Parts: sequence; structure tokens; C-alpha cells
Amino acid sequence: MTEALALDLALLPPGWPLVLAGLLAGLLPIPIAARNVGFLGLLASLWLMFMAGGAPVLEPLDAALAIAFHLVAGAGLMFAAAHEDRIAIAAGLVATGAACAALASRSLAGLMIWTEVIAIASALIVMAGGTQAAIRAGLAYLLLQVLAGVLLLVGIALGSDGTVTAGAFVLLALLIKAAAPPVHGWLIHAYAAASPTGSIFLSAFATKVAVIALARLFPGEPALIWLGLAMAVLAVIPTLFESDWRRLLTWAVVSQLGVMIAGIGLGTAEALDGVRLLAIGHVVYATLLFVVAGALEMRGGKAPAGLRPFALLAALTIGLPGLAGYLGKAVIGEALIDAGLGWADIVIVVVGAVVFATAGLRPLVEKFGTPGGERLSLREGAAALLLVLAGLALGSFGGALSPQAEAAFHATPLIVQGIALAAAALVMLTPVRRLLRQRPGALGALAVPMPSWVIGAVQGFGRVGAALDAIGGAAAGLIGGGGRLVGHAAVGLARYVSIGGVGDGVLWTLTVLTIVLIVSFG
Amino acid sequence: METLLMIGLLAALGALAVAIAFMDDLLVVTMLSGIFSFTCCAIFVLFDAPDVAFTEACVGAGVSTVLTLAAIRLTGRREKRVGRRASAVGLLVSTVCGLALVYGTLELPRFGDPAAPANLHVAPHYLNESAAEMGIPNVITSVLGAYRGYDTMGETVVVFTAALGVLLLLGGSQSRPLHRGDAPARADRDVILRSVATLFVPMTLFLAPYVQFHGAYSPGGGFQAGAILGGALILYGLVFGIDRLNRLVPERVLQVIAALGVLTYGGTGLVTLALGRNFLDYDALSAGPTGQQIGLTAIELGVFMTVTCVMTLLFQRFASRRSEP
Amino acid sequence: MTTADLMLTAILLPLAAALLIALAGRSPNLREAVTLAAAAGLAFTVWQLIAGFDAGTAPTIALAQILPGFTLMLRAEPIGLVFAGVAAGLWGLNSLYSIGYMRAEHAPRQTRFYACFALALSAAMAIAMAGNLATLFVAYEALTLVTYPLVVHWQTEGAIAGARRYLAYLLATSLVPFLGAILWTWSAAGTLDFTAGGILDGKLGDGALTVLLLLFAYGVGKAALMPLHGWLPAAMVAPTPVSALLHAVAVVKAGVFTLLKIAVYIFGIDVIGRGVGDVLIVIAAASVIAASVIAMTRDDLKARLAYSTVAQLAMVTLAVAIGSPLAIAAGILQLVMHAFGKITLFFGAGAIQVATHKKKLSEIAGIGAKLPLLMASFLVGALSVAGLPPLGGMWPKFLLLEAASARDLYLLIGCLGLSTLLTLGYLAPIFITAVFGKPGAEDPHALPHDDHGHGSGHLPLLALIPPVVTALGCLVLFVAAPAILRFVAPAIGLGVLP
Amino acid sequence: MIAQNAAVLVVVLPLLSAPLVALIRNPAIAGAAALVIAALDAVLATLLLCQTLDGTVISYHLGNWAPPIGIEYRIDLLAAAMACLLSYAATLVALFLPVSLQGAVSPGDRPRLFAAFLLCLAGLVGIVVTGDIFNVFVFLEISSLSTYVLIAMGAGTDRRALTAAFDYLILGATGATFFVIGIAFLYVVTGTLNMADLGERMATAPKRAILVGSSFIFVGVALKAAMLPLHRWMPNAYAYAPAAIGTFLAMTATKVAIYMLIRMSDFVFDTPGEIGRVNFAALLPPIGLAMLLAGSVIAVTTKDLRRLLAYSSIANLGLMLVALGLGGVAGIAAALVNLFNHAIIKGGMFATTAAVLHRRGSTRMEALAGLSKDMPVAFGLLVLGGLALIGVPLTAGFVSKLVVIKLAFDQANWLVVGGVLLTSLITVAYIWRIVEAGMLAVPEKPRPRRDLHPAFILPAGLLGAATLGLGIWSEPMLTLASRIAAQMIGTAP
Amino acid sequence: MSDLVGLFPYWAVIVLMMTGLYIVIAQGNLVKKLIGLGIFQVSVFVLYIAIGVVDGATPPILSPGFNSYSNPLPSVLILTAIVVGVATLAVGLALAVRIRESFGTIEEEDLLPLTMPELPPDGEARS
Repeated sequence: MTEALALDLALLPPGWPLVLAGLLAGLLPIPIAARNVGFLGLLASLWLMFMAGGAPVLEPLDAALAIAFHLVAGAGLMFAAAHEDRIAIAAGLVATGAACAALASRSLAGLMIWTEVIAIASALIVMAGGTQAAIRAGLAYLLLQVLAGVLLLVGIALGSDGTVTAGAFVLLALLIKAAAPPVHGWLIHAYAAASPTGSIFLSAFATKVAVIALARLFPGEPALIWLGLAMAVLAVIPTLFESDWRRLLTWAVVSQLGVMIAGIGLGTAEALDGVRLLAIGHVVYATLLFVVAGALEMRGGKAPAGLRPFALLAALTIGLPGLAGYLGKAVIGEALIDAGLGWADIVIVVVGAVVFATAGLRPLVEKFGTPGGERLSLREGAAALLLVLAGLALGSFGGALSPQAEAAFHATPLIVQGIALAAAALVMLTPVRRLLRQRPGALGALAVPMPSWVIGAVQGFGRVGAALDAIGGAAAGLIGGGGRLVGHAAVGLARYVSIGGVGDGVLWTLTVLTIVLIVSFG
Repeated sequence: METLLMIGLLAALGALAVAIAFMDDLLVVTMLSGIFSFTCCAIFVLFDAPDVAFTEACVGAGVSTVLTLAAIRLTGRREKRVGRRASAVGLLVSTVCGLALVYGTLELPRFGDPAAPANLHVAPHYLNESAAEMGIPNVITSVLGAYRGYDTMGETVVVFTAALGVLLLLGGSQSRPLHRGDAPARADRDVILRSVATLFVPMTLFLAPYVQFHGAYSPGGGFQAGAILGGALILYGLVFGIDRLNRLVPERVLQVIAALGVLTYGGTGLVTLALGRNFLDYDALSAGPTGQQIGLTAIELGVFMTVTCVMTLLFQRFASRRSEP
Repeated sequence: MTTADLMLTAILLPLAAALLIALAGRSPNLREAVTLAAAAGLAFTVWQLIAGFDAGTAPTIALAQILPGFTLMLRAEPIGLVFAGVAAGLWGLNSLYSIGYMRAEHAPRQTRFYACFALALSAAMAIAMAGNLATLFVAYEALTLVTYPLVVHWQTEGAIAGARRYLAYLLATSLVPFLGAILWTWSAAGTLDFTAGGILDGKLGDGALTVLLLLFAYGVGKAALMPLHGWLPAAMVAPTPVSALLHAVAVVKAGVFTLLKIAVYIFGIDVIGRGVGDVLIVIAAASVIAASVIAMTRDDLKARLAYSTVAQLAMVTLAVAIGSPLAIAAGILQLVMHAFGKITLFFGAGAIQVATHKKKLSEIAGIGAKLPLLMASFLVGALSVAGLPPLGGMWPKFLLLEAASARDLYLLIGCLGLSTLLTLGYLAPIFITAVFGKPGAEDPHALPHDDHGHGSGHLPLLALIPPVVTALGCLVLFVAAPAILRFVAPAIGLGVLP
Repeated sequence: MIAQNAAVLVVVLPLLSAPLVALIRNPAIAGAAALVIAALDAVLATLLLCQTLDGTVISYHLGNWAPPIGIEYRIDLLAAAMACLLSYAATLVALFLPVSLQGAVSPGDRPRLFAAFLLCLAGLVGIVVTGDIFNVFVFLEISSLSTYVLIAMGAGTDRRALTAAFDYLILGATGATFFVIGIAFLYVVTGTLNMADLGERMATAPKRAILVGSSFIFVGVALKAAMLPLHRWMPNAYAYAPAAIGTFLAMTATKVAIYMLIRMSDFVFDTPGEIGRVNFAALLPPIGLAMLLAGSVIAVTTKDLRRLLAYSSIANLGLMLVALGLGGVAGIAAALVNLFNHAIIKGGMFATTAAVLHRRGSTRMEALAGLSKDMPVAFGLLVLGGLALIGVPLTAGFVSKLVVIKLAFDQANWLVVGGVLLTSLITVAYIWRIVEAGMLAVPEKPRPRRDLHPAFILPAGLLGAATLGLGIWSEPMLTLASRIAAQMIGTAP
Repeated sequence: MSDLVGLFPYWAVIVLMMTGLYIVIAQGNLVKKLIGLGIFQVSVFVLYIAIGVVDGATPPILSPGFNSYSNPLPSVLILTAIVVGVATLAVGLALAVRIRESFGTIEEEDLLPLTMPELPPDGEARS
């Protein structure tokens, strides 16, 4: 493994211009320069990856994902630049680059390295939210991701003697990173706590890389089907009741990740390609949704002119056939049917429809009621447009990426999807939706309070430390006190023998003589 | 008879020592210690050591006592008696130690045993050969001046060192000359004393050279003669006043002569060295016993000079010191 | 120059520099120029040594014989050269930083400061190139003594007490257990020379060897193995460049380096690996965790970093105790990586102090905005220390995990994992508070910045460049680690690397 | 001629010059004379060392009377080396003796003081070179008497010098008398005073008398060697004597007593390391360890630098005794290495202290404040000596400790190993009081930079250099010591 | 009985020694101590001379008609020792005088508190 890693390191990973650009952007004191550096980095990265002979490194689907990452980054950059969010820009660029590198990495070690970088960058993005909650969530995010990284590292280390445990460690690590329950809480809290800009970047990279890694390492792991489905269902329920759009979106993200994991669990070639396609699509539409939601949030909930069309497009991108979100889900569904798990197909379709309804349609209906927000800036518009176009492109040409994609354009999935979407629209566009009463932080209990736990753990260790310290202090005091006591006694004794009148000196002399005499006689 | 005398004298010594221990008047103590010394002299005579008895009489009983008295004048006569914690322990330890030593003596050769190793190994050489080698009858003088002449030189230096020390401590910048009139009670007003002293001092002046030069034949020698002459000068000082003694033999003169005494002794050695022989090898001076006798005479002279002057000097330093702080 | 000449140069150059510095005391510029020149010269010399190193022809230089069998001699070998390289390389940076720091703080007694610094480097070089335990001991003691004036630099009451503690711990451990262990070794093996494969195998029973190893582990007080770590936090009374020196360049590093040398060349890696080091494994692992959790309780930045050092360097001890080539390799890398990481952190803490006059975690909320580059460096350093990729710090952690798994020490694996998290647990808050914290939010008593006068926010360039460079170093080392491994592999019997 | 008679001249030269020096009125001339004489004596001693280096034992018959009839000077390598130590110490001290007396002793008294100094030297050398046990006593008295007086001369700066001298006088006289009593007991059963002869004849002598005699001698010498608990005279003597005299005593007085111990155990009696038929050697390590501890512990609490150094000397004497007690060639060699090295180290420190006293008028700890600023050289020398006392490598002190510990290790004497190692720590504590007092304490008022008076530079510097030099290049000292030890064991009956 | 007589001088000497030392130990007055020391030393003289005695012999002054002499060597040694004793006494007394002048007392009890090592230096030169 050391050897493989060494080899990995010998080549510059794809995406390095982005990492560099990110670092520069973070440190350059001028905001404009930071942004432009970011764009330059994006272009350079793309050029290096696809036009300078770097392409063969990536399979088509991975390449598409990489491009999607770049697009997301570009969109995020535009959006972020509009809001002068430098740390988010820098960290986002780094994360993008790392995500590309992770995709290109052929070794577990390489994967581990780049996921760590993504994790660190993402944690920074979360914390850049600036609120107390963001910082706590960010710290929890960091520690959990690092925990996952450590598990991965342990897995790799154990892997050197080829035991089964090694695999378990790696799987566990990747599941944490993919926000599988019961450790999905970090994602909910982190994304929600991040700034709007931050959440744009966050939604794209970390989990997708984990999913891709799972797809590569654990295809056909049956347990994952169940896990994935449970995740999808469990996470979609809160979307029905959550009123905070971005928080709602985070639940939707988890839900969609569940779908992907289920696909990985199935493990057929069709399913895996579906997972990849869904990942690509999800990157696009989730980001788009976050852009829209972010833009709205930035204006305090007052809708600016020109945002509503984007919201509509975003909603459609989630599931409308021909747009980004549909393709992957459909292919996975077909694969499920092929594997005789038709009921599971129903589940994912329903979940998808619910997401479409709750994340896309309902906000469209309800959130744009208060106009008067500041006009949508050119950059925000450009960001959204870029993503919309990306979704369109993927939906249109996505089929070319994989031979399995054709399955999505069979009648069955189209019909099923159509019915589902229609039903969703029906519910959401009519007052029926009012039956689902919404409030912020609804069903929060489902979003396991991870940050509190993590912070609690940290504080707990701190308390242990304080206790240890106290014990050490007490021990040192005791030893010191004892030492002083012995010292004083020794000094006293020595002084008694050493200091005094000459008469005593002679007495000592005589005593010594007596002792010596008696000893020598004896 | 001798045995009984010995036992009696030794017992007297013990009694005196105990008495000294329990007296708190230092003047009395000093006098007792003088008596103690004299008793010792008697024992030494009894033990066939007239030379030692002679010296002890001059030095131990005489000079020491006078010096102590002179010192007591300066330090106070009464001892402050305080119950000392150490005394009980001291008594205990002394007793135990004494008993241990008594045990240790049990295997010693008996007193007066002619077959004791000490009497068989080196001493016979002195007794048997010194007549031929030295040509003088007093073996003690032979041993002192020739066989162990180097020890004696060391001894002379010790005496000189004492003088040097007392000069450093009480002389030079540390001297506290007597004010006019506060000299110690002058005894020269006492007619009897003065008369006796007038008689004694010249007599001792004659006695000293006799002891000096007759040392080869009878008990005596440089030490004794020096002590006698020194004692005479001290007596002179005691009776006629320290000022007159100081004028008679100024400190500087005494110091020079004392130094010269040491140098005479050492010089003899150096001369023998220069003559190509070992240090203090009197054979270098002349062949046979003559050389030895020349050497002995020279070194005895040196001893005499040093001892006389040092004894006087010591007394001078104590006696001519102002007592009040 | 021959290798022998180079070795002597490496030791004598800083020594001569110390002399010149003392002579140039009147002119600060000249004095500091001498320091920098010497640092450059030393770095070049050590680089020459490393580049030209050839195990086959490495000479032995006998210097003096203190007792028959207790000789002073030098011999270059890979582990020592790595240590020398780190120390020599970081000296220059530390000097640059010192200039920035000390001038900004208007510190007194700077001549003594620079001279002692040079002396410390000379001692460190001698430690690195020691050819036997005797030489190593001598240089080790010298290092303790010449760093004392550095620690006590401010000469305040606190500084005196701290320095006293520093000295007491280091001298006490070195004069009793360390010297005792050396003599025991000498008595048992009849030699003190560093020999490949060790000199003790078969000379003492495993029980005795275990005791001896513990004597060494605690005797080398500089390694700060708990519970004899107290000197390290106490020594934080020193000026920050000195703390950086203590932790990163010379003192603690010298300690763990000594342990490495003893493990490799006195005990023999295999000997330790067969069970002799097991007790030490437990102690070292406990030390790692305990020091980490205590670090979390420290508000003073430097104290926090000090406990961090205790924890991180216990890992080297741990590596020694595991006793396999892989573990030793991990130890060596940890020595290098921690050097760069921790010096970055200390530079950071010192720079914060220079710029804002703040020393405590509870005071630094929000200062990061003014010092982006510094905080970025700090972050990199922290992550490297924690062992996250793609920073050098990952390598030793990883190799340790591998070594532990090879010996089926699962509990240890858990400890190591936990330690990474704990490391972040105590280091991340510094960065987070500084960058994301709201001034005054956490400490209601914090004063507005302007009250702190001239220092606020201004950071001399000389205090900024070094941390940036070392942070980059952490990155570079991630890539360069295999090269280091290849360099030391023959010495420790590590399998072939590409 | 001088070469043949060097054996006796080395004693006689200072002995006979002393009266002359005492007569000189001009203190400057007297001081110079004392220096010249000490230096000449050093030349003579060196001559002796050269003559004995090949293993020759010089037997010089005083008065040309063959032993045991007459007194013999018997100079083996040990005696010659000791004579060198003594005379070189005297020379170095004589260099700054006049300067250090400024303000303490009035000029008029100084010539006599120089004379006493020479007598002290002569007495000590006399003890060392003689082969006759009673002659030892005579010269012991010469040196002791002059020492009492020299110590009392410190009264100019501290009146406690007087009581210190008096205490030493009582104890010293008691010890010397013990020695004479011991001689009596030995003489009564052997009939001889020549040490070599005595050794031979003791084999057939009654045992109990030998026991009593050797016990007395042992205790008498132990008193002079400041062996615990008979050390009470020593700190006061060193601390209150004029600084230069303290230096000389620290370098020589107790060393000579240790020499006597070695000599008695070798020359007179059966086995090296044993005195009489009793294995006193067994007593030495515990006594030595107790001294190490007690000396160091008190040194930590003292408030005066010279007193501190004196207590430290007790600790170091303890180390020598420990080494001696370990026995054998190696033990004696180790003791000798310690003896010489300690003389050098402590001499350097005392000389530097004298220089400090000369400038500051006090050696109390608080008087040292600011020393590193205004007397950097002196401070450096003090620290160097201190490090040597601790046993820091590259100093002579390290070699000293190392030989002892190594020996104890080889003999698996863990008590000694532990004790010696542990006391190093206490040493650190008291040495660091000096460092902190000199470097860190803030003086009440800044002083101008005035370093050592030139007179001190050579002696303090030389001793400092030797401290370092013998720490790095210890071979000559080790060779010398082991040669001496081998010779002693070889000549033992 | 002969043993008793034959050893009696030694025992007497021992008693003297111990008495002398006891005075030094137990008596606080410095002059008294010196006197005690003197007794101690004199006891040694007696010891030596007793060693040299030979039954029925005469003092070692050679003269015709006698052929048994006592041992001369102890006498010689003691001559030396006596001188040493007086020298020591003289220096001791001089010291006692100076102590009395400096401290105002020569009693050990009174001197101890005045000579504690902790006290600051009190030089005569300055006072």
C-alpha cells in the first residue's frame, strides 16, 4: 500500500490547479483577484483534465462527474463572489480539486487523502457560516470526517495483512462519509448551519465522492440495499414537514444518497451506472436548488424578480424526464426491477416524487409570496443558469455516457415517473398540501444531534483531561511535599551533626572512636 | 616500693584531673594543672625518663602555667558554669570508651617487660651503638639530635610556628599595648620577691648554658636550656614588669633570634648537603663521632636560641596586652 | 570536503558562530547576520553530508577518550543525518523568526540569546552525529545547559521558576536514570558504540532489558514521557522562538532521537520487538492519550502546544517500544513531521502574541481576520500534527498503524485513532476561535484591540515568512516522505521501497 | 646535587625560608618571596615526580641513618604526585595571596602570614614524603599550627574566623593526639616507627594492640579528613579563613588526610584499603555516602558561597572515601582521580570566589547579584566549576564521578551507584543557587564592569582550564592514578 | 596480680585521657578546654614513657657499671610532643584572648549564638 500511495503521489493529481487556486484565493487579500483566480483555476483544471491528454485517467461517467463538479464550482464561485464569501470560495475550490483528484485516484490511500482534504475544506465552509451553530456543526463535521478518515486509514493499515476486518473499517468509513444513518446527522446540521454560499459547495462533493468510492469498492453488498432504502425513506419524511428550505434540502440530499446506496447494494452494472448518473444529476440539481434557496435566503425571504423561473427549473430538474435528475433514478429503478425488486423501484420513485414535491414544488408555491427582494444579480443569475443548462445537457446527452442509460427511456419508467410526478404536483398545487403542516426544524429528532454529541465528547475528554491534570497535580504535590519533608529532615539531621560547639565535636570524635573500637574488637 | 609509689602518683594524677574538671576558678585550675605537671615529672623520673621530666617541669609546669595565667588575666578568671547537655552523654561515652580501651590493653606487653617488642627492635641499636657512633653517653641526646635529628628540627619549627602564630594573633597590628599605669600588678614592690628573683634570674642564666652544654652527658639539652632561660626571662618580666622585659629583649630581636635558631638547625643540614652528604648527616662535618658531636652542638644551639626566644616572646605577647576591651 | 570534515564542520560551525555572535554583541545587525550566515552554512553542510552519504564509507572520528571505553566519537548514519537535517534546516527559519520576534518584543539580552541558540545547534549536531552513547550523553547534557539561558531569558520570577523546573527535570533524569542506564549498558555489553543490530542481545535477560529500556525511556527526560513531562510546559516561559527550538528543532527532538538511536543501535529493533518494549508500549500509549486530553484543558496557547508535544512525541517512544522496522520508520518520520508541524504552530502562537499581545485561547477570538496567511499556516501545521493528509504528519501515523496491526495491537490502533481526533480536538479550537470566533463573544472581559497599543495587528514580515515556509514544508514532506524512508531504510532493515 | 636531594629539599626549602620571610618587613617583597619559594618547591616536586614516574621509590635517609634507626623519606609515585599537588596549589595561591589579603590583614602582619603559609606548605609536603610515622606527626603539627593561625587571620573580615580556628585547634589537636596514641600502641608491640618496617613487623604482633592503635590512627586521620561526623571544623575553617587561604586549604588539607589514609592502609598495614586487621574499608562507603548526602544537603541551605563550597567539599570527600572503600587497584585509582580532580575543581572555584570577595567584599549569596554582568569571567569560572561538581560531561568532575560509578557498577554495588547518582541532583540544586544568584538576581545598584583582579586570572584561569582539560583529555590523570595504585598494591607486603 | 600491676599504668593513662577529653567536651570555657586538652596530651606522655620502662634498668645515660637501660626512644618522642603541646596551648590561648576581645566571652554557650553561620559577616577590620 505504501508503494501504491507513493506511486499515486508521483503524479500530480487532476484538479491540482483548483487546489492551488483555492489556496491563492484564500490568501489573496483582494476579493476580485480571488474570484478570478478561481475561474482561472477552473479553466486550467478542465483544460488539463480533458485537453492536455489527461482524459484517459477518467472513465466517461467519472469524467462527467468531474465536469459537473467544475460546473458546480463555477456556479458556486459566481454566487459566492456576489456575497464576498472568501473562505467559502477558497475552501470550495480546494474541495472541488480534491474531489476531482479523488475520482481519479486508483488507490484507497489516494481516496483517503483526498476525502480528507474535502472534509477539511468542507468543515471550513461550514464554519464560515459564522454563527455559533455553524462553528459547532463545523467542528463536529470535521471530527466525524476525520474519524471516518482514521477508520479508512486503519482499514488500509489492516489491509496490509489482508483481513476481513480491513474491509469493514473501510465500509464503515465510507458510510459515515456518505451520511448513512445513523450518522447522517452531521450532514443535516452542517449544511443547514453553513452560509447559503457554503451549502452550495457542500452539497456537491463530500458525499458524492463517498458514494463513488462505495460503488467502486462495495458493489453488490446486499445490506446496502436495505440501508439505502431505509435511508431514502427515513430522510424523505422530514421534508414533508420542514419549513426551512435549505434544511429541507439537506434532508432531500440524504434521501437521494439513500437511493444511490441502494443502487450500489444491488451492484449490477446497470445499477452502478445508474448510481453514477444519479450522482451527476444530483450534483447539478441539488446545487441548483441550493443556489435558488440561497438567493432567496440572502434577501431575507423576499423574492427578487427573476428568481422564480429558476426555482421552477430547479424543481423540474429534480425529476422531470429529460432533465438531470431523472436519468439516474430511472436507471436504478430499472435495475431494481430487473433484479426482481419491483417494490423497491416503487419506493424510490415515490421518494423521488416526494422530493420533487417538497423540495421543488412546494417552495415554489409558498416561498415566493413576499416579493421585494433585491434584484437578482448577474452573477447569481449566471450561476443558476449555468446549472440549469448543465441539467439540460445531462438530461439530453446523459444517455451517451453509459450504455445502461437507455433503460431510462423505456416506457415503464417514463410512465411510472410521470404518474408519480403528477401525483406530487397534484398534492402540492392544491390545498391538500396544507394537511402537511410545516414548521422549522420539524422532526429534528430524526437528525440525530450530532454536533452536540461531538462537542459533548470533546468536552468530556476535556473533563477527563482536567481530572487527570488534577490527579497529576495532587500526586506532584504529594511527592513534592514528601520530598520537602524528607529534605527538611535531611537538612535538620545534617545540620545537627554539622553545626555546634567544639565540645560536641570532640564528643563525636570520642563516640566514633568508641564505635570503631567496639566494632573492631567485635 | 616503686610500684606503690607509681600507683600513688598515678592515682594523684587522676584525682588532680578530676579536681580540675570540677573547679570553676580558672586560676585554681591553672595552679592545679601546674601541680598536675609536676606530679607527672615525678612519674617521669620514676619511669627513668629524667630528660622528659626536666622538660615537663620547665615547659609543662613552668611556661604553660605562666602563659595560661597571662591569658586568664585577659579572658577572665571565672568560668561560667552552665549545666551542659553534653556532659552526661560525654561522661557516658568517655566511660564506655575507657572500658573499651582497658579491654584493648589486656594483650599489651606488661609494664616494664624487658622482652616487650619495643625494647627489642630499634632501641637496642641506640643503646648499644650510640657510644661508638656518637661518643656521648646521653643516648636521648643522641637520638634526639642525630638519629632522629630531623624530627627535632621539625619540633623547633613547631615552636617557631607557635611564636609566629601568637605574633600574628596578638602582635603586629593586633597588639593592644598597655596604657601607662594599667600594667598588671607589678610584683617588684614586693621586696622578698624581688630579692629572690634577683637571686634566681642570674642563677638560671648560668644554669641554662650548663643544661645546654652538659646535655650530652646528663639530662638536658637545647629544649630544656631554652625553656630555663626563657623561664628566667619570664620571671624577670613577672617580677620587674613587662616593660622592662620588653626593653631588655625587644620583640624584634627575639623574633630574629628565634628565626636564626631555626636557620642554624636547618643550616647545619644544608651545610652537610653542601658537603655532598645527606641532609643532617653530621659525618660530613668531620669523620666519626667528632662530626656527630659538632653537629649536635650546632643544632642544640639552634634549638636553644629558638626555644628561649619563643618562650619569652609568647609571654611578652600575652603579658603586654591591655586587658580591658 | 570529506565526510569527516563535514561532520566536524557541522559541529564547529555553530560553535564558532556562537563565539562570533558574542563578539558582535554591540552590533545587532552584524550579530544577526552571523546567525543567519551560520544557519545557511550549516544547512549547506548537512545537506552535503546527506547527499554524499554512503553507509559503506561513512568514517568514524574519534575525538577524545574520557575513560577507556568511554570515548567521544562521531559517525554519520542515516537516522542522525535526518535529525541533523531537520535541525539545521529549521535553524535558519527559526533565526529569521527570532529576529522578527525579538525585535518586535524589544527583548533584552539578545546577544546571549543568539549565542546560546548557536550553541544549542552545535550540541544538537553532536547528538545527531554521535558515534556512541558516551558522545551522545555528553552532547545531550551540553544541550540541556546551553538551553537554560534561553529558557530563563525573560528572567522574571515565573521564568526563573520555569527554567528551574526545566533544568531540574532534565538534569535529574539524565544524571540518574540515563547515566545509570548507560553505565549498566557499558557494564553489560562492554562497549557503548552504536552498532547495527544492537549490542545487548544475549548480554542481559529480557526482564533486565525491559527495565533497562524503561530506564532509558525515563532517563532521556527530553523525550518528555509522562509523568516526567512537567519540564516541557514549564519551559514555556521562554520566548516563543525558544519554545519552537525546544519542541521542534533541538531539545525534545533530541530526546526522542536518542531513544530511536538506542532502540536501533543499542538494543536492536528485533530485541525490543520480541516483548522487551511491551511495558513501554502501554506507558507511551497512555502518555499519548493523557497528554492529549490535558492539552484540551489549557487556555494558554503555548501550554496547549506543549502538551501536544508531549503527546506527539510519546508516539516516537511508542514507535521505539513497538520495535519493528516499520515502527522505527514511523518514529523517524514523526520526528521530522512533528518538527515542521509544531514549529509552524509555535511560530503562529508567537506571531499572534507579537501582533496582538494575546496568549490565551480565550482572548484570541476573531484575530484571524487580520492574519490570514498566518492562520492558514497555523491550520496546515495543526492538521499536519494531527496526521491528516495531504500533509507530512500523516505518514508516521499511518506507518504506526501498520506496525501496530502487524503485531495485532488492536487497542493501540484505537488509541492512535483517538489521538488524531483528540489532536484536532485541542488544536482546531485555536484556529476556529481565531478565525471564526467573534471578538468578545467568548470572553466578555476582552478589551477592544485598540487598547493594546502599537502591536495590534501588525506582524513583522520576518515573523510571518517562517511559519508560511514551514507550513509549505509540511506539504512538501508529504510527498518527500518516501524519499526519507528510502534514505533510512537500510539502517533500520526496512523492506525495499520504490 | 639538587636532583639527588630533591626529596628533602622539597620540604626544607619552604621550611627554612619561612623564618626568613617572616623577618622581611616589606609585605610586597615577602609576598613575592613566598611566591618564588612556592614555585621553586613546585619545580622540586616536579623533579621528584619525574624521578618516580618509572616506578622508582626514592628512599632518602635523613642524617644518613638507615631505617628503621633513622628517619627515612620514602617517595613513591603517590608521594611525588601529592607533593606536586601541594606545591602547585601553593604556587597558584601565592599568586593572589597578597591581593586577596587587601583589607583583611594589615600590611605589617602579612610577611608573617606568608611565613605561616610556607610553613603550612612545608608541613603538608613533609607529611607526604616521609616514611616515618612519628615524623608524620611532627609535620602534621607544623601544618596544623600554621593552619590554625592562617584561618584566624580571616578575623579581619569576619570575627567568626577566630572561633573557627579555635574549634579546629581543639579538634585538630585531639586528632593529632589520637594519632600519637595510635603510634604508641603500634610501637609498643613492634618497636619501630618506620612505616615499612612497621608493616612487616605487625604480622607477628598481638592483634588487639594493633586494633586499638589502628582505631586511634583511623579516627585521628578521619578527623583531619573531615569524615562525617568529624567534619564540623571544616566548613567554618574554609568559610572564614582569608579567601586565598581557604583556597589553599580546600586544595590540600583534607587531601593530605586522605593521602594519609591511603598511605596508612598501604604502607603500614596488610591490605590496601584496610587499616589494621580490621577492614575499615567496609566503613568507608557508608560514611562516604553519608558525607555525600549530608554535605550536599547542607550546601543547598547555606547562604554563603564559601560555606557552600566547603560543604560541597565534604560531599566530594565522601566520594573519595566511597571509591577508596570499593577497594583494589581500581578503587585507589578512582579515589586518587577524585582527589586530584577535586583539588583542581574546588581550587578553581575557591580562587574565583576569592576574586569575587576581593571585588565585592562579601561572598554571601545576595552579594553575587549581577555577577554575570559585571564579572562575567568570574561567573563563567564559577559555573564551570559548578558543572564539574555536578558531574557534567567534558569536565573533570564527570570523569571523577564516572570512574567511581563504573567501578561500583562492575562490583554490582547498587547502593553506591544510586547514592552517587542521586547526590548529583542535590549538587545541581546548590550549584544552581549560585547560577541564579549570579545571573538572575537583580543587583541593588548596577556596578561598573570590573572583572577579576589580574592576580586571580592566572590561577583561576589555569584551574578552570584544567577542569575542562582533564574532563576532555583525562588520560594523563587516569594513567597516573592507576600507576600509583598499581605501585601501591605491588609494594604492599 | 602482676597483670593488674603490669597494666595499671595503662589504665591510669586511660582514666587521664578520658578525664581530659571529658573536660574538653563538657566544660564550656575555652581556656578550660585547653587545659583539658593539656591533660589529655600529658596522659599520652605518661603512656609513652610507661612503654619505655624496663624493669630494673636505669635512665638511658650510658655509664660504666650499668648495662640495662630504659628505652630512650619514647623519651625522645615525648620531648617532641611536649613542645608541640605547649605550642598548641600558646596558639590556643592567643585565640581565646582574641575571641574574648571580639565576642566578649569565651563561654561556648554564649559564643554559639554569636557564631551562627546565618549571621552576616562582622569583620574586625570594619568594626
